[in-house]
Amino acid sequence: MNSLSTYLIISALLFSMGLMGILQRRNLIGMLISVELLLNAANLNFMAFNRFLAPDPVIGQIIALFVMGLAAAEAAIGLSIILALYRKMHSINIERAQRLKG
Amino acid sequence: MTDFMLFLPELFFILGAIVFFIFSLRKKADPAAYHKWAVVIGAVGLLVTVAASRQGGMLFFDCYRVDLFSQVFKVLLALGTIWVIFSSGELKGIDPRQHAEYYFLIFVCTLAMMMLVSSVELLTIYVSIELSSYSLYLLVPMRRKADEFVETGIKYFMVGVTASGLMLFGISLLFGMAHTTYIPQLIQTLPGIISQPATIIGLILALSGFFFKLALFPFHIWAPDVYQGSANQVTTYIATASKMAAAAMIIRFTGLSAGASPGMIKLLIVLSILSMTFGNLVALIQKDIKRLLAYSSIAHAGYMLIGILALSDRGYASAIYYAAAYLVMNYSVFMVIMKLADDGHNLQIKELAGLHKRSPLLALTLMLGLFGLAGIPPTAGFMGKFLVFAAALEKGYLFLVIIGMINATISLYYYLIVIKAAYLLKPVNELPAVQVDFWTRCMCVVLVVMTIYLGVFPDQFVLLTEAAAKTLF
Amino acid sequence: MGALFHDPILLAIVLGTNLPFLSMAVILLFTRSNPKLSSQISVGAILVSAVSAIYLLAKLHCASPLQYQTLWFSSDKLLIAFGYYLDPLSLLMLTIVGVIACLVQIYSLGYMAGDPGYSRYYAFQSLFAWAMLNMVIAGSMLQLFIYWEMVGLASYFLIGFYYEKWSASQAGKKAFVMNRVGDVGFFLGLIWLVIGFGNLGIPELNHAAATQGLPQHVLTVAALLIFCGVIGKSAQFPLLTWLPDAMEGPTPVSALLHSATMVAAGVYMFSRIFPFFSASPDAMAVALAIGTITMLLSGTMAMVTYDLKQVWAYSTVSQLGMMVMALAAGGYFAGVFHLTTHAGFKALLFLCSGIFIHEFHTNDMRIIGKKGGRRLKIPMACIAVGALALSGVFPFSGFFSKEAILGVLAAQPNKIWLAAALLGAVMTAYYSFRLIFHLLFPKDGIEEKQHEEHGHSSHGHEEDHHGYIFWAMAIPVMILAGVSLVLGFVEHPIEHFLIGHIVEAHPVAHGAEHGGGEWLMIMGVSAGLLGIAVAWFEFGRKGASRKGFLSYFPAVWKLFDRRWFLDIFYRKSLDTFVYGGLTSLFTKNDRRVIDGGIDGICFFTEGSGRLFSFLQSGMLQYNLLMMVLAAGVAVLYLLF
Amino acid sequence: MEMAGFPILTAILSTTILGLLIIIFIPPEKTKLIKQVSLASATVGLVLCIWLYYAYDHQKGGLQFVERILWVKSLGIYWFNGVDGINLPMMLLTSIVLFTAIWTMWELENRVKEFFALIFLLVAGVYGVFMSMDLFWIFVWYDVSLFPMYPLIAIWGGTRKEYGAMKLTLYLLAGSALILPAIIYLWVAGGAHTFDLFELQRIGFSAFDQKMTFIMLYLGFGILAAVWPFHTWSPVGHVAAPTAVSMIHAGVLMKLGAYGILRIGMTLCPAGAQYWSSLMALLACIGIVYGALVGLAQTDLKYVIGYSSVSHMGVVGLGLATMSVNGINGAVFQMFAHGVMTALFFSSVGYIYDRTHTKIIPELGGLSKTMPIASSFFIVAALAGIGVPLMASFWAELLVFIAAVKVFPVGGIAALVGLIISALFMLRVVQRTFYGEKNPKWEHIPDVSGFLAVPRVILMSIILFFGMFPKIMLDVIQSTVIPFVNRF
Repeated sequence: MNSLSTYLIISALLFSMGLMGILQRRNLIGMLISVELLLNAANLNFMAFNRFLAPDPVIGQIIALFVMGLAAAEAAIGLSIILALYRKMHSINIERAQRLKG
Repeated sequence: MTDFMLFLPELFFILGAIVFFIFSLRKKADPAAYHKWAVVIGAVGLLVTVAASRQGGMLFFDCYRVDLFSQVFKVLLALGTIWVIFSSGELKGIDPRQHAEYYFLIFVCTLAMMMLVSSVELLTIYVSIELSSYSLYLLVPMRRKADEFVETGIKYFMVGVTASGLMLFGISLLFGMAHTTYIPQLIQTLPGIISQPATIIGLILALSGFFFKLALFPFHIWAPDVYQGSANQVTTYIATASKMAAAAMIIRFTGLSAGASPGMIKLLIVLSILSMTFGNLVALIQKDIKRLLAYSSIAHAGYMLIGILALSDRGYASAIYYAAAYLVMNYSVFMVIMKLADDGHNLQIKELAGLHKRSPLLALTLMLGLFGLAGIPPTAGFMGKFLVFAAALEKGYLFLVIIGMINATISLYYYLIVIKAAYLLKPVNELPAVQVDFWTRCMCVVLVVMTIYLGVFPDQFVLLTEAAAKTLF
Repeated sequence: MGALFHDPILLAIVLGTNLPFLSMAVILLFTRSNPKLSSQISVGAILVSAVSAIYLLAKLHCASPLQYQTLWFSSDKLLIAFGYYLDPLSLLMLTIVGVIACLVQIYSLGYMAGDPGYSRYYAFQSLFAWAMLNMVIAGSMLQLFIYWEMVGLASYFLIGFYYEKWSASQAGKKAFVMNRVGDVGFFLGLIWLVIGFGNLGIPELNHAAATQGLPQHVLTVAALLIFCGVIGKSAQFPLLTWLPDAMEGPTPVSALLHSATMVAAGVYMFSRIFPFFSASPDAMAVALAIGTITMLLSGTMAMVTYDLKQVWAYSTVSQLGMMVMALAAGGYFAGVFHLTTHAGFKALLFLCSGIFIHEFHTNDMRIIGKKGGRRLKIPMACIAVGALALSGVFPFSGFFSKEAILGVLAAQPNKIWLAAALLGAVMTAYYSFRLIFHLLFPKDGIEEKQHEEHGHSSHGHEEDHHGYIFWAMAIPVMILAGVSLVLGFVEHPIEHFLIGHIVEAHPVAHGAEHGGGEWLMIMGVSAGLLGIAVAWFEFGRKGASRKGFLSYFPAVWKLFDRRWFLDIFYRKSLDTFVYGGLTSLFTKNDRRVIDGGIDGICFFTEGSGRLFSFLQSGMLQYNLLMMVLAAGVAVLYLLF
Repeated sequence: MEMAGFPILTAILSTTILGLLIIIFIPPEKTKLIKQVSLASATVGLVLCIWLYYAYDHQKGGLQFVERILWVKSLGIYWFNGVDGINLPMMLLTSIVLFTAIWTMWELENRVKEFFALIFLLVAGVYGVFMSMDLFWIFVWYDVSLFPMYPLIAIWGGTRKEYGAMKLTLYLLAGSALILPAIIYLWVAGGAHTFDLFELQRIGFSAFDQKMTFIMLYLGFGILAAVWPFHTWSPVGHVAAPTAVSMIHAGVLMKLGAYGILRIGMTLCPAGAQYWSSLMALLACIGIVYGALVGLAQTDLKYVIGYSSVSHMGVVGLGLATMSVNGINGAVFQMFAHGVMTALFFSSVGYIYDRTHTKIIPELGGLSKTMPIASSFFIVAALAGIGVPLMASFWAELLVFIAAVKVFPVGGIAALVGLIISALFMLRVVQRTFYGEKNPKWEHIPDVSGFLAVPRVILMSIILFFGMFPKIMLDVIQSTVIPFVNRF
């Protein structure tokens, strides 16, 4: 259970789930959370690689820290935009946002 | 101290951002004053950037490289920024109360992009991208009284974060395979691991993020909506300054990744063809000028890629040249749009009717800009295309070049439609002449002269771009 | 330049041939609005030409051929010379053209008086005179061709002189295009010669042909092609129908261009390079056949028409056919001599007819006769002289030349040509006297009242009946009649003049002249008399039916009247193949296939734009899916 | 850096650029002044070109009045101009047509400033193509000369102007989509990284390279030269264009195509030209006959002339295809002759159209009565079009056909047959437009005034002058063509 491939498989699963979520969830909040899953998958990768393959310097961990920070900012921005959208559309369903096309 | 000098342009823009951050805290908004401040800061920023353009060195544990390549792009970024700020005098598309924030975000975004063009480390790149993206995510939905475009912000955000998520995942895989995040080291290790599936997935995913920034087909989906949906000035910013950063990043990263794999080059060729063709074809049927320009930008990304995928110094140089020319021409067009739609609405093609009477100078600027985009000599756009094609043909991509030329012909059609509107169509009801102030006149003349000068006397600039390309790796 | 003034001969040539051009330019550019001055300039110029022609004839008649030459331009190995070649033949022709053109222009002073296009008329006359005179003395075939075309151009303008009349402009066009058909052959022949021989100088050609310096295949093909030019210009079968239509032009034009000189240019060209032609027996055989067919065909047409000018037009074609026959049979002198005499009497006939037409404002011989044509004594007498000459009655000029031709044909091994020529002679006499008798003895006598009516209907002209206008017309006619009377008696001097030089080149031509005997003369004369007798029986004698024997065969009549359906054939084939076929096909192809294809490409491009725009659907997640899929495909592509 | 004396070619080019700049700074209301400035600058160009023609030493031959400066070092682009026997007649033609076209447009009232400015831009491109000996500049000028066509037709045009303008512009620029790759390909294949035509000429390109680039150049330039089946833009464009633009377009611009084939294609890829010569000849012959036949069915005067241009440009193509001295001499001469002739055509049609506001043949008719002078201009042009001797085009056709019958007997003969048809259709037009009963509708129309007759008389005189003294032109052409052909 301590091998690299385990982590990689988990991160791949997280990544796929995130991707599926982004593509399938019609709820904007849901999509946002799915994006976080993507980031977490990447984070897990960084950590795992750092642990097993490139322990010195601990760049993987640093990246993971950065990503967590950025993900928080991202969520904040996302939520604020969703909020603004909700005020105008009274819905956070992505299917409602289909005006611009072609 | 020298480090400080190397970082001077960025520092200056940080300063600008701080100034406007302070302004944004004030209760009473004073848009006119903000604009003056912004122009001054932006202009000084440009001067500083130009002054720093011959600097060279490494910073921040070698994550940050200042060389001719990065400095050229920083100058372009500063130029694009000051131009956008210059045109923000009548910023009707955004609530006056938010003007300070607008300038703040512009400065932050420019800063982020300046960092981006200098970064040679994956984490730095990622952080810079995110910083610039977040600014844009906020700038795009700032538009007021635009209920029909309300979905723009969320779409841009969603696509953006997805792309960056993919990119990050890709970077993580690359890190895992190459055990490093430094690009110079990556270049050395990559050829050995290029055939590994994980490397491939990593590369593709990372590239997706960059292609997203450049709006290359099929990562372009945000472009038309964002161009159409954001305030004119913001669109201009995205179309000019932000494109420069994306171009720089693509040049750096694509050159790195494709050099190792012939398959990758084929992929890039396909992408470039698809991008050109898709962009031009869909642009044919657009009515809204900004949306049309969005599709045209997709096509131009394809042209730029032609130069890059030649993977030669000449190719990178041509892409830099192309980017610079694109900045000038695109801004020419957008400036006219902003001037005409000074109440901040979205300009339709048919609204241009009678422009040649209302303001011959603007009409001329628009025409030259569009001809430049279409790649008609003796404009800068032609020279850019010429260099790009020359670089590609040097590598034997005759077929690609012919497709590129055919696309240029197709693109001419919709540019001509816009020109036709400006020069031929009779307006339905007579509109008054456009008031063009002195500075705008000067700007028009500068743009016209630049467009032609870059096209007719390209010698110095070609040498400069070639020198810049040489410092790339 | 200096040579021009030190050499009176060259001066005469240059002045004589180019003054008319100057006069044309002056008229068109400056004196358009002053008809009187224009006509004076033109007549003055042509007088100088005529005088210089006579001067040249007198001066050079016993000298050896004279050649002036200068390089016009060169391209690669091709050297195009500009020059003059004066041999007896060209001197003779120069004189004929100069004199007749001069007479016709004088005649036109009367005939065209009062016409709104008076100045224009003289300008074109001058153009014609310039081109024709230059053509005659041209030193090379290319130069000849150039002026040949210019002559055709003048003919086009003069036929279409009354351009308000649709039929006139139509006739002009027809003449030009039909000539063009022949000329393209001619042109091709010249090109063929340039390629095969490299030199187009007339003496050089003749010399090379006579000394077998030309390969036989080049020669025959070139000769046949060049003969196409003769067919076009001299209205030989199958391009003969333009000439009758050309009678739409003013009558003096018909006299000058379309009988005496221009149409004879074909025959002239034939004789000009006679040695060249005669070096190719095949070409000569074809020419002989074509001449014969032309002569017979047009003879039949002349027998049924009532139009005065048409009769002479068909007759011209027929006589031209005869000349071609003579030349093709090797009768150099006979052909040229007939050309000379024909020029005289045919001009005479046309000019006389012109007086009638001018007087009675109709071309129909029956009406003219009825209205009292015979009262105009001078023209009536002159036209009779002309008709007698045409029919080959002794002692008129036609007799001598026709005898010469018969003599040549009789020397041919195959006697069918002689028979054909005799048949032609019968027809000639028949149709000319059919006309004469129509004028002299109209069916129901002369209408008495016509004079008064006439006086009302056309004012102005009658007062001048015996004034300036009438005499301007009558004097040239009388001169020509005189010429027709005496020309025959100078046969031998002319023969000596012409043959004296040609003998060296081609001895056979001379021998043929003397093949005839007494019986031939009898046959020739009796053929003419037979024709006249038939005409007398049918139209002249009291109580004659005045219908002509052909009216008993309506089908034949119709065939002759419709010109053997040649015109209809051309019209139909032009309509079917060119207008209806190729043109409309190509036009449709242009609009539908080529243009349609291009528009289709544009349409397709725009359509695919629309199609692709569906990729940019409003639904965010589809777009994201596309993005992810693209990345996936890329990965798959690189993996495998 | 070679600069032999005064840079007269650059001076000629700058007459147009200066004219353009001056016009830009004249207020649009001063139309008279604009016209005067235009005419003055065109006159200077004309005088310089005539002087150039006079000063060219055809005994010596070769490239003269050379100007050569390195322009873009890293790409090997030179500002390299010079004249030889091929482009000298073209320069002369351009100056003549520009001069007469500007004079012809003297009565223009609508957006005068822009019109003349664009005309000068267009002609600057044309001069540039003709004088430049650097592939890059040839292409640049080529495109510069094309795109002003769009506004010129779309603003001041007539029938279906927007369609015609768009079609023409896109079509021609699609042609340049093939030219640019070919030029760059040669640059790459040469290996020397130079666009200097003469340096490239010294490099022997491989047979494959020659074949491929030649066909690209041929198709690309062929579109502008109205090679069948890429000719349809030409009639449509002519019909839509205003008079002066038609004159310049048919008179000069179409020559750019043939010139490009000759100057770039045949100079750099002789083996390629040899390889494709039968195709060239075939298309040219089809063009000659086809153009004439389609011209027969047209009812619009300008369409007729447009198709006659297709036919005449076929003669040029045929001449080039023969790759012989006579053929190329004839082709270059024909370019000149056709340029002048067609300018005369369009200027006389332009007059008729300005006055009657129609160019539909059945609506006209009998014009000879009301405007004899205007009609005679057209008739002279028609005669030149038919190839009547003593008009310049006769000699050109003679030379081309001599060469063509030798090299391509069947094609040459077929093309000769086209001459019959062209006679038929020219005369048909003349008859229907100018002859026949006079039309009361046009009775009030004045004939060409003396002032407006001047440009037409100039054109007419040039046709006749070179028809009578072809040596003056052929000596010049030949001085270059003979060494040119010897390289094949």
